[in-house]
Amino acid sequence: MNPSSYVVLSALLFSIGAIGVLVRRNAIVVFMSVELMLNAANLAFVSFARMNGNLDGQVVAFFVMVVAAAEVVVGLAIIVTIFRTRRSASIDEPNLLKY
Amino acid sequence: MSPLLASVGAETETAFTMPSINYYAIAPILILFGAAVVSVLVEAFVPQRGRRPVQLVIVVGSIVAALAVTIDLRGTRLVTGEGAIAVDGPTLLMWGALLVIGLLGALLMAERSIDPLGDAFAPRASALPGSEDEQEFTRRGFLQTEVWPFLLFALTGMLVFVASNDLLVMFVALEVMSLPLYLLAGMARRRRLLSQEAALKYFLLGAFSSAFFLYGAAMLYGFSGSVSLVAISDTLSAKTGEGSLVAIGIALLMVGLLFKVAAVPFHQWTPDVYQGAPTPVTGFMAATVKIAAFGALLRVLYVSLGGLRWDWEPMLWIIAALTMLVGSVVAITQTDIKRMLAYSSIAQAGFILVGVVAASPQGLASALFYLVAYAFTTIGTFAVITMVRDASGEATHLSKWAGLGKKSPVVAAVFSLFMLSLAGIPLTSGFVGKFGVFAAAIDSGNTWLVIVGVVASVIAAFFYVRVIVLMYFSDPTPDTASVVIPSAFTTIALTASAVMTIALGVFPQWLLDIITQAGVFIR
Amino acid sequence: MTELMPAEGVFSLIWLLIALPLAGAAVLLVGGRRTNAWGPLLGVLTVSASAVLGIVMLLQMMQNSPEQRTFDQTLFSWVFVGGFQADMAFQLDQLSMVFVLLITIVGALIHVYSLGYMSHDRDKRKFFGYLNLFVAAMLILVLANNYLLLYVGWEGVGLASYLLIGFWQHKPSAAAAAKKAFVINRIGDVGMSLAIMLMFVTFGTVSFQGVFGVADQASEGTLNAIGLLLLLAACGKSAQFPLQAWLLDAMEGPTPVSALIHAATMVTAGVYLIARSNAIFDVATVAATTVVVVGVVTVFIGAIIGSAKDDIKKSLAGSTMSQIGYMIAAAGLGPIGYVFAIFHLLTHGVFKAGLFLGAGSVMHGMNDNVDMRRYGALRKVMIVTYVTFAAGWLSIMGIPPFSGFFSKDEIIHAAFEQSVLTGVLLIIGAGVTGFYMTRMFIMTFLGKARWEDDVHPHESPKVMTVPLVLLAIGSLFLGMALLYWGNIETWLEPVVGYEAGESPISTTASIALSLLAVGLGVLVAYLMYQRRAVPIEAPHGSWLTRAARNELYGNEVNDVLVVQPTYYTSRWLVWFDNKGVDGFVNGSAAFVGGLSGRMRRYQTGFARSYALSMVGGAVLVVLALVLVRAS
Amino acid sequence: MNFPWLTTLMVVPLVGSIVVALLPKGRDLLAKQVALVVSLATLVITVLMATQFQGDSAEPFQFVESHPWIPAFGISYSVGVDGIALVLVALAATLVPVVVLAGWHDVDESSRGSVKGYFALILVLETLMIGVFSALDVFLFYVFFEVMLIPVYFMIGRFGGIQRSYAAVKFLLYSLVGGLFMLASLIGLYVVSAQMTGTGTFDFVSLAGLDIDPDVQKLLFLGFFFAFAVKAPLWPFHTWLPDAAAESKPGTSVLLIGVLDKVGTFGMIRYCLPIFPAASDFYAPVVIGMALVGIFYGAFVALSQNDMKRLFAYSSMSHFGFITLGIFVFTSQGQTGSVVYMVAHGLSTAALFLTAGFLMDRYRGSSLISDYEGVNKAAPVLAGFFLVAALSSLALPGLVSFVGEFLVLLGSFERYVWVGALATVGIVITAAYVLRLYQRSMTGPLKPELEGMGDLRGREVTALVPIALLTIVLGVFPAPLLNVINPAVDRVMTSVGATDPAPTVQSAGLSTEGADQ
Repeated sequence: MNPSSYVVLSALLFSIGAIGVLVRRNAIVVFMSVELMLNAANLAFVSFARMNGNLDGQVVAFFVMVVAAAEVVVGLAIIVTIFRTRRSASIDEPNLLKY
Repeated sequence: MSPLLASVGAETETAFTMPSINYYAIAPILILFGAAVVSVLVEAFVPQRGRRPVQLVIVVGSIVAALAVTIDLRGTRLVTGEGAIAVDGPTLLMWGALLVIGLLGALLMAERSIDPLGDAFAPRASALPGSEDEQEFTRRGFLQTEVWPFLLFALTGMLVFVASNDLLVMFVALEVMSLPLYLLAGMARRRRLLSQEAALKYFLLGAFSSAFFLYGAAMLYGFSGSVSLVAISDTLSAKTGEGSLVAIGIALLMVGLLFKVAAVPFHQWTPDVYQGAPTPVTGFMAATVKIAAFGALLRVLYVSLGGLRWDWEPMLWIIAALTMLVGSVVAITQTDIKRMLAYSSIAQAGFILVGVVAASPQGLASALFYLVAYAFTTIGTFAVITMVRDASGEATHLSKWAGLGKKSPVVAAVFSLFMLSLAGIPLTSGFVGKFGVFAAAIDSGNTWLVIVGVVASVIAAFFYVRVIVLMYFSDPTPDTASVVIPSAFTTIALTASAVMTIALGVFPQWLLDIITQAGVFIR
Repeated sequence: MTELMPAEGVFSLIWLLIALPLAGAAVLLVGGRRTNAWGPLLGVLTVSASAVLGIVMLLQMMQNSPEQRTFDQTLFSWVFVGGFQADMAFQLDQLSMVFVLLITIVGALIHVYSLGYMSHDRDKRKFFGYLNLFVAAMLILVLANNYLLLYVGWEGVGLASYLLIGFWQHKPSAAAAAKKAFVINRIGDVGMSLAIMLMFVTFGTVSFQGVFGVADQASEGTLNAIGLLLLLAACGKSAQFPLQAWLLDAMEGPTPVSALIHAATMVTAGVYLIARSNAIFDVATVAATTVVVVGVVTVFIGAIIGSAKDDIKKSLAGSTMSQIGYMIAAAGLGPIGYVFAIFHLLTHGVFKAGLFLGAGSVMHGMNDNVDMRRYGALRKVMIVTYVTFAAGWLSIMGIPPFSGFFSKDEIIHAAFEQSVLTGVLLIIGAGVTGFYMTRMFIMTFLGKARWEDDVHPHESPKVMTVPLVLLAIGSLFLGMALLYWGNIETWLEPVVGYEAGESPISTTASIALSLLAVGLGVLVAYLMYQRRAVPIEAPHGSWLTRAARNELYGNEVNDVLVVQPTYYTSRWLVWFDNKGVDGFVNGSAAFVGGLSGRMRRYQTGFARSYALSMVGGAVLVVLALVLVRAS
Repeated sequence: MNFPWLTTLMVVPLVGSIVVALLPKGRDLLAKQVALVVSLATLVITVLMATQFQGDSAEPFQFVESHPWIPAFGISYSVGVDGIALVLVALAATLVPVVVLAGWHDVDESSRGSVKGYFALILVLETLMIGVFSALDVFLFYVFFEVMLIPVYFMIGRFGGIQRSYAAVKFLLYSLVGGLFMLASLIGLYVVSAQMTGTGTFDFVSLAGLDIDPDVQKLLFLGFFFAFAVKAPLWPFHTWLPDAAAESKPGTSVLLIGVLDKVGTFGMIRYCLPIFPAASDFYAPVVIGMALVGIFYGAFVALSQNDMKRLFAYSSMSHFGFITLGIFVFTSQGQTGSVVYMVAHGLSTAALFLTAGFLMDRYRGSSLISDYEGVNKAAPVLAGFFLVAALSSLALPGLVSFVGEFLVLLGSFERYVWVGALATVGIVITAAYVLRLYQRSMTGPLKPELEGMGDLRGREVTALVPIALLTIVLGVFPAPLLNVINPAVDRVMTSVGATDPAPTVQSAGLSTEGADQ
């Protein structure tokens, strides 16, 4: 089928991810939404690679996966520390810094 | 035809051909990267007591070595790694700046005689704030040495970021630069909650923004079939149509970069992170990330999107104006000095953007000068903040600065110097920077932007001046903070930045010459 | 006509005329208390020296032919910019000569008199310093060869008068009077400045020679403008209507000051100015007519005020005003009048000085009480003062053969030559003069003693009476001397010009008429104040009397028309400056502050709201780009 | 003229200030003495330089030095003076020692800021003042123009009265607003010069040489003029002045109003007119209007002030109206008058503020007129100097201020009769408020509280005498001023292409030859 629809799908995923970041409180879920956005980008890359008939997109996708993995490590570290101090993973709890 | 495709595509028929890489040209990156890896190993194998000195040697040594190579590379102008890395004048200039500032930042982080408990970092970032095992660590005088590999990785990332000549490398560099910073932000020894909150916000929003960046990159790839900046610009000039694709691509790419430079409306992380992060880290990243992010932004705009300047200029005009105004206005009513400086850094980003939108060689040059000048002043400013303390640690509330000029005139004088420089008073580096960007803007016809800039500078002047008023014109109160005499580390950093602030203000010609020789980005 | 003579021989010392008193002033004012002992004498000496020098110059000048009596001495060029050039240069001619003599000789006499009058004052050296300063400034005024330098003297005498009126500064009334005098004179100065500017714009020069040489070439409108502006200046200095209000308050100053400055010399500067500018007024008919009107009006204002005041000095001040009115009117008559204006100025200078000094002598004996209703019957106790005052009295009324007779009647006669109305009015004025002077004379010297209990009137010391005597002799003979022996017309003619017109009535007739009027005045006064006893409390009096006592409400008018509006504007502007202008400045600052306070609220501290604004921004950026590309 | 006069003039006070600043704490007396000696030395050098100055030289500027500074922007360190700058430099050099001497004890008991700091700041300020007047590079001028704010800001803020920090910040920000707009036009000017000549420059002479498109001129002029109007200050940009004057020490006020504010009017005649002739001509009516309003506004407001310092501030505003008026009527009389007036006003302001300061030292530092009465009785010498100052500020003929004021009025009258006439009326109100001040404070019966207040002492008299002497001597013999100012003004006139209107009646050739041709 037409690869451009995959691009549309990726756009949808990206938007879902973005909305997820906006609406969800749990840090883990928010973080997952970000990952979703990254993977949406991956999907876009891959399908564009297909459309453009070169492999760059696919190569990029691999790199992104690695980066995302690294991000997970850092992210979880931070979230866990917060969770241990505050006994909650809500990202609205830490609200000392404002104005 | 993209180099990556060349390598990958080649696999199908003939033997794997190594991409040609000029290793010496990217030696600074390699040195830092190697050093980073080594320092990780040090963390793993060197006993707790011995780590700090070893790490310091590694950090300082590697940075100095990288700096030496960078200086040796001056005049180089080439693209290597099959077009992935561009080592040209601006790159080298920014490398130099990044390395020097990084060195000063390292010195600030190494300071341990200011805080009676040790350095600025929590002995174990993972430990619960206030828990007995944390106190245990403190008592046993543990020191956080993981900051050093983080520092090196971050610097490596920045070096690559400003040199990256295609979007993929740029993205990877962005992450390599950011991830350590997220962690560093969370490692303050005191006010742990604020620090962790800063880290969380920085991380989430940072990741969010890099997702935007990546998706934008995807769109541009989809449009041009390549992630190489040059290729993209070629396609942009060659083929028309699919306008929305390009538009979205550019826009999302911008979001990612503008987030890093803290431009309105992508700026809101800045105050929280600057305030929460350990002050040495704040100083380090306020100075370096600005350089790196603007470096990448400039490269993308000038190399890849130069042909489309008519499309993105209006957008950047508005963003620049907003950034200057919002930053300056909001800073007026701040009561925490770190937070105030965060807003000031937003305003400053706006001024630099004025130079960026000029989209001319002068614009590039002026922005580069401004970046260097700003970086030195900023790191100096935060160096002073680390020294102004009371019982509970750093006294960042402005009310505690009242009458500081009477208690310790020298430090107050130096800080006033930095404030005046940020306010753009002549004979300080800040003025020459402002002059440059305004000149470039008027030259390319953005006079109204300069008018906005002027108004913003007036507003900004108010809060810079207010600090001076506090320090000099009001008498010390009982809870006026006192200035701790630091060790050589901070002293060196402070002196260096003060000297540069004046030097670049009174005799800016040498740096201007260097920038002129640096010329424009290679394509 | 007249040619400029280089200032050689004795005339090379013209500058010294001024330098002597100036130096005296400098020494006395800078020297401070050290000079207390010998200061006053020095003051007398410098002026006397100038007087001697002046007399020598007069004799020298008489040697030359009338056309060669104008001497010009240029010291250095003073203000020079582009086409504008005003030198520090002096011009001594017949006109300034007579003034030099009047100023220095009368000045010297009054200095001497002051030795006695001020003997008890602890600041008397300062007093003599100021007097010297005045003489110097007055000499600059009459010796300047251009209007700008004249202006310096003009303002200099104003300053001296300011300082001397306010000499007893501890009296608030004195200080106020001094300020009033200066400010009102300042209004006249506006006229002076503008006149000078207009001259420069018209003629490209402000020197007498330059202006008069080409005066007739300018348009009559311009000349009228210049003339009126000069008149405004003259009104200020000479206390003419409508700027007359300051002179009566000026009597706050010590009496010698009133005699020298506010009777003999300074207040006549206006007359000098007009006579000096004859070349302009000859052509500027409108201005000249206005001058006459102002003069006549002031004759009556002064006379009426003089008739009602019980304060002897204020009454004399009123009379001064009125007499100067005669001079101004005469000067307005043009070539037929200038000479007699100056003539009357000289005689008046002498006899009015005598009168004032006499009044001073009386006050000296009466513990400085000025209320004539507490005088009376002083002829027995202060005989010299009585006699000399009588001389002045007869002279000012114009009784032959006293000086005033000749000068005043020449004026009245000249007035008839111009218009009958003027002449008649002036004659009536003479009548009123007769009334108020007789009133003053009777109330002071004749009748019964109405002294306060603790006063013991006595004759003043020699140092005061001798000048009185000399001035009395002057008031007796000066008129004849100048007219028959000095024949003043021919003396002044080369400078101010003179032509006798034909009069509708004969000289004898006009003399008879004026004598008749004076006689009437005297009679009325005799009936009112000699036959009836003078009440110690001033009677309520008619509306006219009351108005006159209040100086015809001149101050009230000024107050309503000028002073109050000024202060109202001032206060309103202060309010406007704080609330309006500065309010805007501070307001804009406050606005930015408030804006900041509101904007920082958007920094909620919730990561998700930050993310939201990022998304919003991203959307906007996308839209912006799409739109731009679409367009 | 190989000797670097002007640089020397700038370096000497700078070095002096460093020395003063480095003196050990507690050596206050020494600090004062050093400051006095240095400032006197500067004065001597200035006098020497002035003797070298040729009034009738063909060179527009003398003692010129030029070294490249920031070639990248065509900026050079080039200094030199014409007659106008020379007299203002001389004014600055004269007033500084006077202020040092007069302010000997002003800051002795200041809670903040050290005594030596005050005098160090004064010396720095002197360097900057001399620099700003002698700069021949517009950028250099701007640098001095802006940096000058800092020392004054500290002088007000650290050593001022109750409201000092409000006044200081208001002063600084207000000036910065002006300065930054000037910066914008400055850069614009640079860009324009780059477009016209290929290489951008800030060199004044070459900038004045360009003939810029009138419409561009009109834009750039605004930036410069606004800065100068704030500095001068012109109505309605004046409200910072009363606060600054009221809160600062007399010495500070003298330097601020007496010299610094002259930079505004100096800038108009030195930069606005020659560089933007068309624009100056175009805006002249507006400026003249502002000047007229200022003359009366300032005078009227001064009329009902009860605070001496504020009164002086408003009177200065009125005087600045006269000065500006003289500059923008484009007649040699008007412009020469303005420059003379600048000097005169510097002197009279100094006399007024210093005398008032001495008066305040004697009664709880109160500057309220209502707190004083009959001072003349207790302190005649003080009252005498006060009177001289007052008279010179109401421009009594025979004093230097009269020469200035009359020439300004004459120049205006020549060009616009009614403007001149109207402005002349201002002298009445001036007299009114000046004499009102003198009457209220000096005359009348002595206030009981003031019993036994001492008269001026030697130091104070020594500080005032030179000013009084200059006021009188230059009034009687202004040739030294006019000889150097006239040629400079003629150059300005030619650069604007204006000529004096000719007299309607050609006079007998007497006195038409000016000494300056």
